Amino acid sequence: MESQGLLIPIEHGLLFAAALFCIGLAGVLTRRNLLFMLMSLELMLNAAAFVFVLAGAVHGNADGQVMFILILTLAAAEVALALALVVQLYRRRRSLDIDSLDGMRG
Amino acid sequence: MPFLFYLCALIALLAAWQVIRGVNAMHALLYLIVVLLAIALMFFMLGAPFAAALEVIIYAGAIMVLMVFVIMMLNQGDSAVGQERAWRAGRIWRGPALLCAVLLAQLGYLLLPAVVSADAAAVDAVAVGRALYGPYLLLVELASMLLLAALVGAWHLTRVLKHRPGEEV
Amino acid sequence: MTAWLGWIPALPLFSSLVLLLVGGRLGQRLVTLLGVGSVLGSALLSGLLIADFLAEGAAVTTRQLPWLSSMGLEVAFGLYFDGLSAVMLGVITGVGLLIHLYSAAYMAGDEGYARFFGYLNLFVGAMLLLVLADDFLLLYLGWEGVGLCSFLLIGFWYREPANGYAARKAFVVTRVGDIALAVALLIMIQQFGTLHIQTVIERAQLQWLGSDWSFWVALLLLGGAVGKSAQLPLQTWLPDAMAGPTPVSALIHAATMVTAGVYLIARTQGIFLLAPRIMELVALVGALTLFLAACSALVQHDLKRVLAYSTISQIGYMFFALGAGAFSAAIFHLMTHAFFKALLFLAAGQVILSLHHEQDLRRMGGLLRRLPFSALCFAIGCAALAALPLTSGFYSKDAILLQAYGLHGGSLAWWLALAGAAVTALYSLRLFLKLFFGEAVTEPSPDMRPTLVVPLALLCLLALFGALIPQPLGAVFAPLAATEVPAAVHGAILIMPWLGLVTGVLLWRYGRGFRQRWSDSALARSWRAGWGFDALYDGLLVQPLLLLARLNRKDLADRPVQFVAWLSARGHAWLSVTQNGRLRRYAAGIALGAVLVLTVVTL
Amino acid sequence: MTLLELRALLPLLLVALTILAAMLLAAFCRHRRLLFWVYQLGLLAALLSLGGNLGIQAQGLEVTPLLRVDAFFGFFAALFILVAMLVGLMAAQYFGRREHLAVPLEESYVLLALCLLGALVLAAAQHLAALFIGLELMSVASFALVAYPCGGAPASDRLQLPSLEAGLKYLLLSSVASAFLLFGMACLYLQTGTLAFARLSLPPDSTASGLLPLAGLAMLLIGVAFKLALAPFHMWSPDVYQGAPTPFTALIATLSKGALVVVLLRYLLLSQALQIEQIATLLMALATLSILVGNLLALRQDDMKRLLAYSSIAHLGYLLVVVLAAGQTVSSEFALQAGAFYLLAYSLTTLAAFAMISALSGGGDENRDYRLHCYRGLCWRAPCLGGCFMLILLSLAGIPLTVGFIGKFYIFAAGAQAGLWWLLGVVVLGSALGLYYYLRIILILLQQDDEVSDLVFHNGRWLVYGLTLLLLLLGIYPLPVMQWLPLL
Repeated sequence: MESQGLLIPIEHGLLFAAALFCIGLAGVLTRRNLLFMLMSLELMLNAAAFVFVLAGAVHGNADGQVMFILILTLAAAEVALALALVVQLYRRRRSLDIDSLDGMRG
Repeated sequence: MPFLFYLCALIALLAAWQVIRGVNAMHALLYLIVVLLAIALMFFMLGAPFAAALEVIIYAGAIMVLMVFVIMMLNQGDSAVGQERAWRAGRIWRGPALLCAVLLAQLGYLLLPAVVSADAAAVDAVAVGRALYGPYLLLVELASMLLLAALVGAWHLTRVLKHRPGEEV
Repeated sequence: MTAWLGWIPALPLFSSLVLLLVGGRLGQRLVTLLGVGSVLGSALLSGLLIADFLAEGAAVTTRQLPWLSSMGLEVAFGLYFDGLSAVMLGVITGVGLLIHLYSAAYMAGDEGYARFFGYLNLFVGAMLLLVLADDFLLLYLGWEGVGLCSFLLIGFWYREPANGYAARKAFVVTRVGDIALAVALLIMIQQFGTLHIQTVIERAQLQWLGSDWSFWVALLLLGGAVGKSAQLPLQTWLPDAMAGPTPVSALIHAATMVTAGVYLIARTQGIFLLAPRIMELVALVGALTLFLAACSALVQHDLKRVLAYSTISQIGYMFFALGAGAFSAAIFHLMTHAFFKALLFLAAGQVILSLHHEQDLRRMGGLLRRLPFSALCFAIGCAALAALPLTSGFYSKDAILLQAYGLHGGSLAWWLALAGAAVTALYSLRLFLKLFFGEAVTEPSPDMRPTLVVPLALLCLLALFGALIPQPLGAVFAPLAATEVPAAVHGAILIMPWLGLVTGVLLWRYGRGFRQRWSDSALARSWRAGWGFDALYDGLLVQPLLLLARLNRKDLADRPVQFVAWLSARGHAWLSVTQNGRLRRYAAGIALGAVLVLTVVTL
Repeated sequence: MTLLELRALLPLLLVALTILAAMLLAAFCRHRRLLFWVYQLGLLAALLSLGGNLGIQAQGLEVTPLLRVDAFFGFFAALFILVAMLVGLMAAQYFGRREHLAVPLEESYVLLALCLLGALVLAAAQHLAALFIGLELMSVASFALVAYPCGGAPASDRLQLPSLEAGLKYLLLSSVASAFLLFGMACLYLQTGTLAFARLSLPPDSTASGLLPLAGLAMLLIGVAFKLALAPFHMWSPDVYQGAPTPFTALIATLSKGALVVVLLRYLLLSQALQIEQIATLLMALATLSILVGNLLALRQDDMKRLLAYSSIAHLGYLLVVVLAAGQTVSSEFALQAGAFYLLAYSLTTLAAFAMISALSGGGDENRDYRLHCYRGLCWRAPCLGGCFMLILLSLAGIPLTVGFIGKFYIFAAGAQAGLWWLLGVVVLGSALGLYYYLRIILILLQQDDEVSDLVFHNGRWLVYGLTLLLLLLGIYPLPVMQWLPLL
């Protein structure tokens, strides 16, 4: 691997990741539909993954991509479990409204 | 090349915006896939072809298909779209948006003057493979355990037993 | 043999655990077997150990069990067995066994039978722990343990409010002394970083020579001893403690627990000897107590209160001896007193039982023919109490007065002690005459179960010949230098009890009118009320406190506290609103938290 | 990987083997009791192998860049395995008397073992990747456990909805926190180019390298604080505690929090992050908030499980005192020992508390079983259980003669040594507030009650007795454990 300059300034990559992260967070905060929440979560995870890959490229080592693969694994695991719960919820409530789940409070 | 990178970033952000503002779950999911593809392209341009491939194959390919499958299965229909529109509107939106904007501003302030000694280099699939099956061997094993946990959990949670109380399971 | 040392306190403690946990489900027979059997086991073991000790004669320490080791303080628990422990062990297990036997009959049929034996065994275990401990912390554990048992047993018949009050009084008053003791222990920790008794005393003798520490520590230890042993000025609880069952009075409030203070001072004599002024104070406290309490005993109407005051007075003798430096005489008297006072109490229990729980001396009399065995017991007990020749009490009191004279000459304390001997004989005689002579008022029901008779008979023998039991104290206390005591002094000591007796007989025969007038006089009334100490404390401490409490019912000091309570309640209400069960609200909480965290970091 | 390294990893391997064995058994031969014994024996074997590895642990061995097997790992691994065994026992008893839910219990053993594996990885982690994978392994397994009653036969909505709600809330919020954690890790990695704890150390004067590492650390701590339920990231915990099946609530309260504290200690010490003033300030603020918020929220709580959730928020706040003290060289050693003992005391007491309320529940409606008024007069109806309950509460409150007191004493000593007077003041205030609500429960236990509530006493009581005895024993004679406390 010959050393080469990074394509763009690191700051720009970071800024993109931060924006993606915040958009994802905004989605989690505002959407009542569970599926949309899950998608927003994927956005947040992707933002983190992007920083890892970016950093890996900056330092030229493989750790960043290894972490990316781990994030991929996590995303798969979480989505699988979350969808299982979504199906269960829908089976009982015929709705995906997360705000209807406030049986416990105080 | 830098121009392509910025274009991808712009597409990703816009598509992400559509994901969180959309009303139809299926459309939103397609936008999410656009985000993932754009990010994959950016990975490629950052010199991480392996990550780019995985992003397309596994993320956009496998995980998203799972979501498509569930959305289709639940089949919420047009009434759901109307409901989404109603939920999306109004005051609900402002507070969280403000919060996220503040967070973004803070992150921008914190991250922007990044002082990093960069010796950028492309990291290809061989290097990643070496790392994975060299020092991080245990990590691969543990990742399999993580998937196993999700598998067992999801299997258990979606299993429907027809037994009624009193019968031996 | 030392391997068995640990079992001596463990047996009664274990049995008390069983009795208190599941005693209610066991039958009375099984409870008796456990309760008395465990003490019998301890007594047999103690007997073997003491025999062994008399043959070998060396103090032994068991293996130390480390308990705590933190920041310069090392605490390890072990047991220590020397001559002093041996005497105490013999008294506790021996007298304790007899009283347990007696209780089995005395308490038979009481609904709290198992509870009673549970407490009693717990007491014996704690007392044994107290005298065997080689560490002040373990000693303190036993010290508080016996205090707790005393509280529980005074209030044993808790349905009677007066009993509960007496129990509380005993607990609170002795607590004053306990705090002094605790402070003494804290000073030792601060000074030496250990609480091992032998080590502390050794180091004290090296480090505290000529410093003020020994004065303060000895004073605080004396405070603890005074509380537990009901000496001036903390003596007021003991007469009220007679509310408990009579065997309890015999065991705890006469023979063993109240002598724990004497034991404590004897055990820590090394520290007291460093503070001669405190030694004088001990002697003075003892002498004053013995005289005042003897005067009070002279005028009581309640049978058990006479005995209670007499106990205070006799322990006063022991303190006097300790203060004078006659340690072995004090321990000697401790032992003989345990014998004859236990005898008196048990015999009194006998009388009370056969008179259908009548305790007032004015409604007794003429029992000589109807309760001959009790009369015999009382005769022996009173003779020993009055220190008539050929009884055990004679030898021990003689030893105290003689040795004290040799050490201290004719100080005020000594003269008080001498005069006290006459008063003692006088009230002993009064008690005996009131009970068994005069005209009969109440008809007794003779009740002579063998379980009641056997312990009494054995105690009679001990009260008569107990002075012959050898006391292996030579290694514990430095031997006294032999001093010449003038024959006149010797004579005075011998004459004193007789003086009291003769006075008593004369008053009984010829002074009926005088007795009547005397009994109603102001002085007698004040003596009867324990020299007015109760009234004094009531006026000095209790009433002002109540007054303050009344004045302070809506005070200012409460306001900040109420404000804190109000603030907490508001905080709770306010925070509870945030837990509204909505997931998105929680996510917003995380986002808000993130903003705050980043702000903190940026600042 | 050498033989020695494999031997050092034997406890983890045995747990993994248990997972596989349990899974295969669950697939082919569903037999409740058999799986229970496979689980318990597998964990016992892991515990024993831990004992056999004492020599390796004493020396400390680096197994790949990810894990480090040392005495610190040994102590906590033993604790975690023990906790997992007890939770397995509790689960068997809990579901054994809830036949009406018709939940198959077999998979729970697989998930419990997976959770334990994650905790063991965390206890040994010396690398951010290991931290991440251990944390997620534990989380993903516990999501499924929290929602566990939803699998199997569809019982009535009323019975299963709480756990479904709890599971969803836990999963979604935890994923948000994971995203924060990952973003933070990525920032740190970007700064230093490595993921190993020891080489992540940042210069105390952070201005030289910009604010990036600080932001990374802060976001990492956000993720960790969420999992530890520290205020203001605590809001999920009461709902999840309440909705999850009681044994699995115990698991979340003890195992996952404990493992996180362990890895946090190792990370902060190895990377010397505590030397950075802002991070210390941040932790202090989190501790203060947690102690106050946790105790205030518990003040008038009516549901026992929620109350325990709030009180555990406060307890984790107390633990942060130790973490802060560990950052200072004067008190580092002692603080580590204090933290280890407190974690032990906290785990034992919390387990005992959950075992207690689990043993008392199951009479009727699942959600009403944990209302405080159900316990009214317990001391008179079942004196032994009532006495145990009181002891457990006293231990939670840190009253002498219980293990909780010694733990709190350690906290004070460590804090005093480090000179954290202000924080100790908060701890005192929090303890006073805590005393109020623990005593309130004791009063409820002692109230005379004419109407008989439908509380029934179940077969879990021996577990309660055993744990209570342990609390008392360690409270009176803690020396044996004190000698085992590890240093990093």
